[in-house]
Amino acid sequence: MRSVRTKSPPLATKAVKPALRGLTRPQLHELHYLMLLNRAFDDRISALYRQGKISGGAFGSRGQEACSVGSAYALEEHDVVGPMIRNSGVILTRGLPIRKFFANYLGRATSPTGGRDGNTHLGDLSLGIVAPISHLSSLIPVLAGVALTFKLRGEKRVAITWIGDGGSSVGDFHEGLNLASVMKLPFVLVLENNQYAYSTPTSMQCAASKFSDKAAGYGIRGVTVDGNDVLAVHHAVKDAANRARSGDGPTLIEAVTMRMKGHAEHDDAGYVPTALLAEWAKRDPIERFRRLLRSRRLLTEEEDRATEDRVAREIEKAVMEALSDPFPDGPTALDGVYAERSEDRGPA
Amino acid sequence: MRSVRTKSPPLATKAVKPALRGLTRPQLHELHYLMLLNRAFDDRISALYRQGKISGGAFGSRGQEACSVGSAYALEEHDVVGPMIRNSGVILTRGLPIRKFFANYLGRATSPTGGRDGNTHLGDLSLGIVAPISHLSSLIPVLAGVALTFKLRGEKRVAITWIGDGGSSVGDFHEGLNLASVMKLPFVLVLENNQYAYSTPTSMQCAASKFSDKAAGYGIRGVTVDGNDVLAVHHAVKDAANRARSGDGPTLIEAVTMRMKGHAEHDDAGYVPTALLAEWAKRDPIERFRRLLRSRRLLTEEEDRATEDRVAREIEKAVMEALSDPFPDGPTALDGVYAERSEDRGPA
Amino acid sequence: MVRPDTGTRAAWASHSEGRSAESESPELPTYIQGITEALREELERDPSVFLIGEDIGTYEGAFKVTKGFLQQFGPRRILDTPISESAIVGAATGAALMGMRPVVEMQFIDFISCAWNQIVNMAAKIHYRWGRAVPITIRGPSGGYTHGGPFHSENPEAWFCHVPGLKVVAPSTGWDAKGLLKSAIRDDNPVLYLEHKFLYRRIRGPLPGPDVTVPIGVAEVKRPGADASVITYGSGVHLALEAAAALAAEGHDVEVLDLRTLRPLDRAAIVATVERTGKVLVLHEAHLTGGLGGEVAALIAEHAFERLDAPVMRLAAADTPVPYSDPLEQQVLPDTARVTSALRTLLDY
Amino acid sequence: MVRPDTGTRAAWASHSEGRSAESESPELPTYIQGITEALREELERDPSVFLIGEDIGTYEGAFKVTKGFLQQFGPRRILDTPISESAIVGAATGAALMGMRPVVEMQFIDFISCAWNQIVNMAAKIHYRWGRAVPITIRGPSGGYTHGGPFHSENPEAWFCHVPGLKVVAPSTGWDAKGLLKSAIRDDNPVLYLEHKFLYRRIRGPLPGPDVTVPIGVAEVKRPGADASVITYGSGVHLALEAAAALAAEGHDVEVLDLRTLRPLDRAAIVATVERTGKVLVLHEAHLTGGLGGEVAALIAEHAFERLDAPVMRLAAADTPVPYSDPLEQQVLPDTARVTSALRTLLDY
Ligand SMILES: Cc1ncc(C[n+]2csc(CCOP(=O)(O)OP(=O)(O)O)c2C)c(N)n1
Ligand SMILES: Cc1ncc(C[n+]2csc(CCOP(=O)(O)OP(=O)(O)O)c2C)c(N)n1
Ligand SMILES: [Mg+2]
Ligand SMILES: [Mg+2]
Repeated sequence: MRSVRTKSPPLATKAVKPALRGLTRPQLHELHYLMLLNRAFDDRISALYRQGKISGGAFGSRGQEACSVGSAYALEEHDVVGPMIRNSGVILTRGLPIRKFFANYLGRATSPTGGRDGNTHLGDLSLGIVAPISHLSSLIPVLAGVALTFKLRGEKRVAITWIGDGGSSVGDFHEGLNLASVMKLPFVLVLENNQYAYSTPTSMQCAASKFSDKAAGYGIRGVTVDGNDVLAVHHAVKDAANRARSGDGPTLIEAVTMRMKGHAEHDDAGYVPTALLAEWAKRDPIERFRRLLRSRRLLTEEEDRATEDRVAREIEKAVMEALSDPFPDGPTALDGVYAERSEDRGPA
Repeated sequence: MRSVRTKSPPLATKAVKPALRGLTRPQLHELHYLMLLNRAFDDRISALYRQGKISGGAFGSRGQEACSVGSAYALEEHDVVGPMIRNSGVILTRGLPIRKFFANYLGRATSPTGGRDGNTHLGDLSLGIVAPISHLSSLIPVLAGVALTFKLRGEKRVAITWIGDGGSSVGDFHEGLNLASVMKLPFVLVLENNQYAYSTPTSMQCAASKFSDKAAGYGIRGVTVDGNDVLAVHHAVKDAANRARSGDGPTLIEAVTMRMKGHAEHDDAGYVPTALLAEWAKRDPIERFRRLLRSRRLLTEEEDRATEDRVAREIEKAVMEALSDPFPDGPTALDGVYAERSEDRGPA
Repeated sequence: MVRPDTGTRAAWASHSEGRSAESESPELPTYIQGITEALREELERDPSVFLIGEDIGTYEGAFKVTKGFLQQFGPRRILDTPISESAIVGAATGAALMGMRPVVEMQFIDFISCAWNQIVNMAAKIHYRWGRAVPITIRGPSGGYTHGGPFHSENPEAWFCHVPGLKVVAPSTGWDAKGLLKSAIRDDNPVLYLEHKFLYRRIRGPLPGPDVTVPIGVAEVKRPGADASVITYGSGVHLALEAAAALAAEGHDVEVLDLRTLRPLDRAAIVATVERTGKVLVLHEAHLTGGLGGEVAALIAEHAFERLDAPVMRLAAADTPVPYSDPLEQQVLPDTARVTSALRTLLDY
Repeated sequence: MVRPDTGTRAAWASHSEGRSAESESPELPTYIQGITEALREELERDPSVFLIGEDIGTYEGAFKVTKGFLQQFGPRRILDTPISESAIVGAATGAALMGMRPVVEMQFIDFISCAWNQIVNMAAKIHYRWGRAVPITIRGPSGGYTHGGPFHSENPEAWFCHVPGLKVVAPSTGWDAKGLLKSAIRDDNPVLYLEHKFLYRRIRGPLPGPDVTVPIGVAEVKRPGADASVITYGSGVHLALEAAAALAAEGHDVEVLDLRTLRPLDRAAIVATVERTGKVLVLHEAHLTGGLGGEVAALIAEHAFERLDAPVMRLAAADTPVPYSDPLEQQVLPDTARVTSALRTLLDY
């Protein structure tokens, strides 16, 4: 767990001034760095896809970086996350080596799945990451089960997962969140309402005015936050995680945001009104955070440029290495359907 | 559809006095009759089970007669119902000949399923009845689909189904109710909160204080009514059906009641505190309605006795006939897996 | 729902009661006791084992498999849940990833259909995809002969035998019930454990001690024979044994191979019985078409073709839902008479 | 999710492109056009037909099967839904009971696992239980060779072939795709229609006219032969035709029987091909174990045993999830080389 980038101090910590919402300047810089990394990673995936180097789907999270980074950064090292396809920022924040992440998209032997699955479909319990499956909402019961284990064992750990506005319509959203609620599990569910599910607008997924209105039906706390404000997301998740840790049960956090590209690289999102995109472009989470830090004199132009450079360097290095990583050998495809070695198990 | 007993007048009708909540004296008498019939039917099923005449499960609805009868009586002839195992009162109110209903429990060739399924698992579209399956909540999407058809065809008809407190935890509750909500279908869902799901108390199914709190999460109307007050249930369903008919979409009606016996005949419900049962016994829906009618001079002692006699006669006759009905022939079990004859289809 | 624990007029109740060796010893433990003992012993043995399901705590299970467990192990080991099969299996999977060994009870195995996606796409694929073990056991009452009707009589094994990453077992005796359940719980993979509710209290026999397990993947000859083989499992074992007994009186020597594990199949044992007898009837209670009998017949056709003296025959439930009414259920499900007559055809070939 | 409509490095793309008769005629319609035409014609023909699914209206489907439909038919015939496979199938069932003929699109067939219970317990059993027809069609892109990985490559037919009350079809050509879809929609039963997404735009050929249907339940010899038979369907038909072409050059005469309908199987056609050739390879893209190949092999073993000159062989995907990375996917899925070599073994027997 050495590389997990999630050690933020308790909310009340006296931060080295100047600070914002209880976060120290280095932490604010880390958030800035992680959002830039998230975007650069996604952009590079998109480029690799256009170059024909990625044979499966390529999913971006442009415009949603604050949701992934802000929430993952609010966790403790021993918490467990279940990221979805648009949560590359969660995986990066947990500290998966960038090269391995590229390798997963590229189907290389060196990736966490060894080429057996692609994109963000990767798990690494040493970083507290549980892999999603494609079937939307299926991870919610699983992370509830992770939370259940923490409760049964009396561990002060939290399980968190993410779901889209569209994914909220699937049965497991209900069953999993309900189970977590009646059992009062240390569980957090972040619903990224990014206005669309593939081509389908939110109005076809939910007739309530807010997704967080669903919380009342489960007898749990529901909050709606500005999903493009990384500090707001961070604060909401931190708060929910604290409550979960102290036995108050789950929270449903709706993060209102916008998917700024198509569903995946093949989709030009022609069905999204351009005016809507233009409006949301003004609320870009990275620009907004940057402006905030600059205006509060928490980030110098030099520091900003240095971070951009660092990100570019890290991405470039990682992608080059991943591209030179080997493909898996065909015959290995037949191994490992069943667990046989005891290393597959163990405390987590 | 001749025998459907559901023609209650529009709410505003000038009723022949004296009336109650817009219902005429004959209608009130019919409600009384139907609840008595519901109870007598269930009691007889229970007796048949104890005599070893029913080889499957035997489910009663003692204490919940107002839920079934009150809601089904609020419907129009061409509405479609999807009753669950505890809704024998719905099936009786729709006008299924009592003998056929007994025959279904008894596995006779003369029943709506010809012995292929038991208990309330019967369908008869000429009475607007869609059969449930055992899997809880599965009927909700199906009745939503019935409602969808009414909407697509511009028919002023309503689809209604019932669910238990326990059944509300299953995925299809969510998917079906959500689909109906976003599509604004003429759909009514009655949630009979009878405090238990088999041995499981309501607190393990839902952490909200009221099940109707779920409605907000779907952006629909939710109401909680006294499920032991047949007029309250009738009114709530009538109102919801009227709204549905006029294009206002679904309503979730929570009817708070109590399962006064075990889950089924084999279960002595030892896990239910006797004090709780005693308390609910005082609110028995039939006694309560009877007292109300008597106190308002809407039912004479003679009429009451005559109704009891009528019910006893009808039940006795029906059960005797059903008991003499033939069992199906073994080899017919192999027929009818697939629809071949066109009579299986047709406008409904 | 079916009346638990009864089912008095079932097709072959009269046969199985009082005929097989086990049921002649009323003091011996029942099949269901084998299940209960396995669960109790594994709970005592391994603190990472817990049980999760509907009505298993206070109510001690619809069939009372977990009688006394809540008292003995408390609510952190015996977990009552909402009615949410999918979430239960998903939560078990999450717990397994955290190092636990959950055992899920389906109240009736029929309700496993609601957890289908979690089982086949989540639990079964995790180890292959990212190398973590998912040691969960999913168990529940399956099978017919109890007038359970279309939704309380399912034998769903064939579906799950087509899922890489799952193991599937189906014990026919108390001994195997206990021994296989212990193996299932100790296995590092998701195991579907199909117990037959008609057998629960109808058969009796010795149970293995606390340290004995029955290995997954190993079939057992329940009756040796030289003239023909019945390859079967679960309820079919009892039909086959009865038919074999009837035919023995006529001088025929029928072998009964109990597969016990349905995925992975014990191919060596299948080929070996064919080599001994040359004639095979594959028998199961699940529907014929697409059932496991096809897989077994195909394995034989592929790997023991030269040794076959007759076509591989299959006998199974009719391709209909399992109907409720007694004469219909009897028609649809296999019975001893039909097994006997199929064997006669085979023996005469 | 898979990149729709591409999949450039698929295992046998190079074979199927440019070799089969269809793909040599680029002006002829594609397989996917067959699907689109069938849907359009049936929508035009019968006002009770409507389409329901995710992203099929405004977006015209993930693979653009319903291109132009929303404009032509309007939102009362082309229904976009929330992401709720179970509710979609359930709602289609309710609509079918009311006299409609809904056609459900699964965005990828893999997501049908979320609707499992509605299909197998609700839709499939209604007619048997209470005599009402449920004329719904469920269709969606299945199959691999597109680097879709474990959740976008499924071939789920075997599961559904074990469900009484369902019909299952799997066309291999544009002609059959169109003709079978029309039959499926007109059928009074729930029909699962499995289209192969790798074939969508890779094969071309003539399509039947508006009044022509391909009957459910009837297999077709796609290439007659005398020396051995490949019994297959879907993508396997193309592998088999390529292998047969390769072996023809060596003087072998291989028959290719395309099952087309997987439930109910055309047993007469299966037996007839065995009678013609005496040697059979059963081939499918779904996992070997528990796949439909077992059922076919068992039928042959039972009904054409005397005519067999060699063991029935099976070739199918490995018993693993379908992996994502190209070398792994190639390893797991059948390809022409392996079909050819299996046929050589068979021909040499
Ligand atoms: C059960 C299921 N049905 C369909 C799909 C296909 N699918 C993949 S992503 C997607 C849209 C998801 O929308 P949303 O949940 O809002 O997440 P977003 O893509 O906006 O992040 C769909 C329909 C799926 N993955 N799972
Ligand atoms: C999906 C599913 N899981 C489990 C069952 C078994 N079961 C039948 S009824 C029942 C309890 C139902 O409780 P509730 O919904 O509250 O209805 P009530 O019996 O109180 O009327 C259970 C667990 C089932 N029928 N369906
Ligand atoms: Mg979205
Ligand atoms: Mg209840």
